Amino acid sequence: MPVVFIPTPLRDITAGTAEVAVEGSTVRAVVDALEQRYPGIKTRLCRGDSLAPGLQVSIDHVMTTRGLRATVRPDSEVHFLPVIGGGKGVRCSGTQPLIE
Amino acid sequence: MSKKVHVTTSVNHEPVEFLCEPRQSLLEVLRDTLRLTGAKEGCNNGNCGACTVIFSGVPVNSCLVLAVEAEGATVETVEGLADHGHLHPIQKCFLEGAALQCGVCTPGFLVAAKALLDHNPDPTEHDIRFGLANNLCRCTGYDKIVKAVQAAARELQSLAK
Amino acid sequence: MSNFDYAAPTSLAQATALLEGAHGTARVLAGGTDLIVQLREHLRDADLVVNIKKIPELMELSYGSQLGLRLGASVPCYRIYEHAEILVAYPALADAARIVGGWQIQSRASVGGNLCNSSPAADTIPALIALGAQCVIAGPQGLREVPAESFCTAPGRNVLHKGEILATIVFAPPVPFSGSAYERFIPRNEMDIAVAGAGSWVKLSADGTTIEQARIGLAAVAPTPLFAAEASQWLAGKSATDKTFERAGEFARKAASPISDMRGTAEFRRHLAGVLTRRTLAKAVERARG
Amino acid sequence: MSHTDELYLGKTSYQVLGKRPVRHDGADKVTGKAVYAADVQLPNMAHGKIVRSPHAHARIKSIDVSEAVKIPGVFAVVTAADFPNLESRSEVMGEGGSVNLAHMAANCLAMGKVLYKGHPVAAVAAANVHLAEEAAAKIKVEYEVLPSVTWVLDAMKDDAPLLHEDLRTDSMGKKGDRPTNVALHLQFEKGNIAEGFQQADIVVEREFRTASVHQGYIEPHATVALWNEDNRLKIWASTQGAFNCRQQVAQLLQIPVSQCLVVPCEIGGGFGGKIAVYLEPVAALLSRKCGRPVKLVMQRNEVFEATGPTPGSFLRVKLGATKHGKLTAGEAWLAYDCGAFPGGVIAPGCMCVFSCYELPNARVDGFDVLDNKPKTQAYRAPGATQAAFACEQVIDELAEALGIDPLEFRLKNAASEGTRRVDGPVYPRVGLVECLHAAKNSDHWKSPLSGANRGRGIAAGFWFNIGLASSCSGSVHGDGIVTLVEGSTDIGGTRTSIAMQLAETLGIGAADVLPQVGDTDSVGFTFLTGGSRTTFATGLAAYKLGLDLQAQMQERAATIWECEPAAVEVKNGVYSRNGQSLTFKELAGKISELGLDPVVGRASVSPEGSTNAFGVHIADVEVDPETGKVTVLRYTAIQDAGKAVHPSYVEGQMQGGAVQGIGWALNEEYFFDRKDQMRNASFLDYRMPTCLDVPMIETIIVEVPNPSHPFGVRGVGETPIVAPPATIANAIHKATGVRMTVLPISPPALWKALSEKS
Repeated sequence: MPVVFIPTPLRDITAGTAEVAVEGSTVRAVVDALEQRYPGIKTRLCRGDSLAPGLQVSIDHVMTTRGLRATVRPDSEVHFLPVIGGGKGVRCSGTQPLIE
Repeated sequence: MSKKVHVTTSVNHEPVEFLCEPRQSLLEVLRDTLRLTGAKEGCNNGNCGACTVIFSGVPVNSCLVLAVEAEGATVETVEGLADHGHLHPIQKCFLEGAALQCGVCTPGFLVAAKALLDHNPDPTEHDIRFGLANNLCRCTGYDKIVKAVQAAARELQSLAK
Repeated sequence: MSNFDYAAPTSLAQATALLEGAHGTARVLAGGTDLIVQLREHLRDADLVVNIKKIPELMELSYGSQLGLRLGASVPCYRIYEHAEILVAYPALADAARIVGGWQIQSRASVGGNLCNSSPAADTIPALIALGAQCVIAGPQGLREVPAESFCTAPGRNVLHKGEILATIVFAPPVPFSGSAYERFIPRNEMDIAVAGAGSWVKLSADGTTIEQARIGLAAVAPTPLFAAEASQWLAGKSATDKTFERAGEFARKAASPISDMRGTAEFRRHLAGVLTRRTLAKAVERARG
Repeated sequence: MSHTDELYLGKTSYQVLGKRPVRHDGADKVTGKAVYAADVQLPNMAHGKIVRSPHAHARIKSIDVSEAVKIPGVFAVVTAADFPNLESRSEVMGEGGSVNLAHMAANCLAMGKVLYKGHPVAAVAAANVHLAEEAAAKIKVEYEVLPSVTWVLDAMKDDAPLLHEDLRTDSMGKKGDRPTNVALHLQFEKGNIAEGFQQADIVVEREFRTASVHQGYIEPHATVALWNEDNRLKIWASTQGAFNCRQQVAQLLQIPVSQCLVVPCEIGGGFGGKIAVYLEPVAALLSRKCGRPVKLVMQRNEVFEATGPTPGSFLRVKLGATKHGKLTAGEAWLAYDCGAFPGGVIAPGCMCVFSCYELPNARVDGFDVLDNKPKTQAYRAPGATQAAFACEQVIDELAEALGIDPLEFRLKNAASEGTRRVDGPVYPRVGLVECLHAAKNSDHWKSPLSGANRGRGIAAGFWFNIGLASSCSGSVHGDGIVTLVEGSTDIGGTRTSIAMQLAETLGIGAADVLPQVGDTDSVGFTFLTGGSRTTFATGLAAYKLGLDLQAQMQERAATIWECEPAAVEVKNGVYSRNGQSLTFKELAGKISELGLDPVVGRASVSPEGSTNAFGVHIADVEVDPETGKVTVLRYTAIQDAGKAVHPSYVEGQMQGGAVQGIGWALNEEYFFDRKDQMRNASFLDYRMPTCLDVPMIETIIVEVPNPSHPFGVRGVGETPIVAPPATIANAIHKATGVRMTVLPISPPALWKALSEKS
């Protein structure tokens, strides 16, 4: 099972547990599985159907741009991290429609 | 708007006339009126040297010269450095020595370096650093600029022989 | 920048007439390295700007071992330190002229302009004070002379009245066994305004052991460039030793009444006044000994 | 990576990479022809001026523009009221981030309150810049002045003046319950620090403070906007990212992105400070109002007072080690200010503070704090330099206390492949150990330093490289020259480093590629030039473009030789099939001669995996004990570049970053008076290093290939600024015995410390 590293500020929900193994082949599935075990954790990680603003996900130590859609292997390690980079300040994907 | 003054001068060895307000700087007229935008405005108060031109034989910050003062003077800008399609040795050495990154301070450095080498053909590293201290560069750390001026000095001296 | 009228007279008489007859504020443009910035940043205003670089005597630089130095008020700094005889006769003046801004500034800025801008931190004024320079002022009523240390009256203010122009700065011929030096402290090695500055002039006994006369000028430690009278007088008759220079530094420290600002604290400036006085005295003595 | 990538990975000999060709844009830049934003001149162009707040914090009671608009030659005046209402969509979601639109707009033109001196309040467009300035002076703004704060710890106090009454501290989705200036509380924990510190034989804890500093690019912000009659908005900008600029402008003005075209001009330096828009939306509003192109150019004091400084910061760092010199635990508490609006660089600060070391137990707390300064922006490895200033001095102190050579101590604890960072992820192959060995073997480190008041310091630095999207396209001309259009704005010669990667892939010369930076209409989306990503990510796109062009050339060759493309062999730019062969140029000639389909290729990438770049710096300094003035006698920068595409420009990045860092260490700072007004908003008093203030900067490039790039390229732009302040501080300690924990280490500060010591 993929192992999720619980961000320190969320360990109030997991009663201090730092690493949790849950089923799931995508980040979305993993988050839903987490929510099953620790109700309330999803609203801390997500905004609607995507990652919360300012968060990015790292799978097996590689930062992915695919957010909740990223795939996870059974032996994967999943980290939720703040965005970084010299480009910090305004980060946006050009592929997204701006005006709904 | 107040009355303009007629100025007759020489820019890059060609006679030039223009009208300007007394408050306009030489830099402003070079860039906006004569469309010679090689000289850059980095600070507009004489501290960065990006607007350096040679004014009647000496290097000046063109932001600290009133355009009206150009009456009867001679002005040399970066646009006048290359000779009929041939780069000046200082320009060549800056290119080959990667002595520029963003390039915005480069015109000022090139003009100041020309003034320096015209004045002192065989400068020490300290002479170069002292002579170029009125020109700020934020990209290169100056290392490659100083080396390019040293290389240009060598090249100019061998050409002189 | 607000707009203004511009004139470039070719004689002192025309210039003083223009200044006296001006409606509103008339400003004199020498090198312009201070004035143009001040007009642009609305620190000063002008209805008329008078360029005095077309007036021959104001661009005059003449030196004779018997006559001394006559320095026109508009002579740019680079002409001073490129003058071989001045380097020998008035080294403190050359020291200062060489560090007013960078080369591009020195191509335009003049010692006269530095005086008339009357900044407490002006680099050339302590050198003028140390060298006992006289300021020749031309006005509607003719010429008058003012010693350099009396020229500035407050930050940015001086003794010039409406219609008056600083014409020439006069230096007495160098006396034997004399030497001078100017040093300032700045955080960088160029381009900064002095945090503090000191200019020293000494005349030694023929054997070079005793200071017969001395004059010390200080910058950026008072509302105006300062003549350190007490220190200067105390030095007369003292032996030219490090101990003496150190003691003179203490007098200079006492004479200082600096302020704290972004360029340095009052405490630091007072300390520097002592250090720089000591250092420039040592250098002046060394030069006096040749 | 596709299977073809492995062809190149780990390859040690290249035809083009590692050579030093003259940059393609060089001639324009040494002759004054290169066009920067302020050089753009359009017919009928109006010139603008911004009206700015004279107060650090005040409520705007009224704005009266009536006098200004009366002046003949004044065309338009705008205020915040001219922005569309953005309250409804304050949050823009985007991969890996978000930005509060209302805040972004309020930073361009203040809404209700001004939050720092220089905060824009209104803007005017007129016939010339002098007239615009006169009109701006006629705009009357009535203020109710409020108490202000500019030091991060003061801003955190319960009774501090509040910038945004509605702000609550966010701790990963959990909101605080009271109004505050603390926008964000981050936390990272690894292992068990209590146990870790118990295992330690020695523990050192110190506090550090750093002043705000500015990126200091020589070109002030400038733009020209033309809102055309066809409703198309065209913007000439000085920006690190044409697409990011377009996106911000479109969002602020609530127009579709495609309605806006951004032309990236040559850019006179950015260092992270030319990402957020300041002038562009305002120029656009003015242009729409007056129906003319409008140019806005900042004066230098506006650049200092109203654009991105890097955070002022307070840091507490505690490290423990065994007597054998092994680190056992680390704890850090970081507070960085973010200026007038939330969203500073505290996160990378926290992630970098211990990133150079194998630390079994660690905890980091970080706070993003508002105060009355301009909104902070990225500055070259944002947040990392302050963190290294603190951590690398504590490391030095530990080494000294243990009697271990500071370089050896770092080697004993250096992060390497497999090291788990405090924020969780594990390093792939990284080059810190190799950099430390290079330092150890350097002529600088081996040469003895003698003389009074002299000392040698060393420090390590770390920064990430981000990935994200890059695009490029190319076409092969009849003479075999390849045009490359790429989307990364070129601040320091990246056109060439990207073109060289295309040339290497195609087996042609660097001069056979003509690179150009496309505008937002002519090239695919490319994320901004920042995060040390351009040579890495856009270079990867150029490599993929090369594979695409090569496959098409292969196919055309097959048509010529009447065989299957697979039967055509390609090696180092030569296409051959049993005996007959054509060089790239010959084949290109044949293709146009025979009128075959032109060869036009494209590539877009969004490389996953931000890689990591480490550096080690060595400095020799001499201190004048009477004045506290520090002279840098000798300086060496060592860095892992993965593969140095154009070594001259890699060295240039290392040298430039080192000198910026030296300025940060010794003199640069925002100097505020009691009214929180910046008193040194000029190059004269801000005091960036001149060439007379620094020695030659020696460089040693280490090459540990990046496993996530076909040529092993790592970004090099940002790491060089991380180590210098710590390196200088460590050298000063060696020279004087004094530990300087506050930046800048200015002469009065060091003189005071020295006099207190004696």
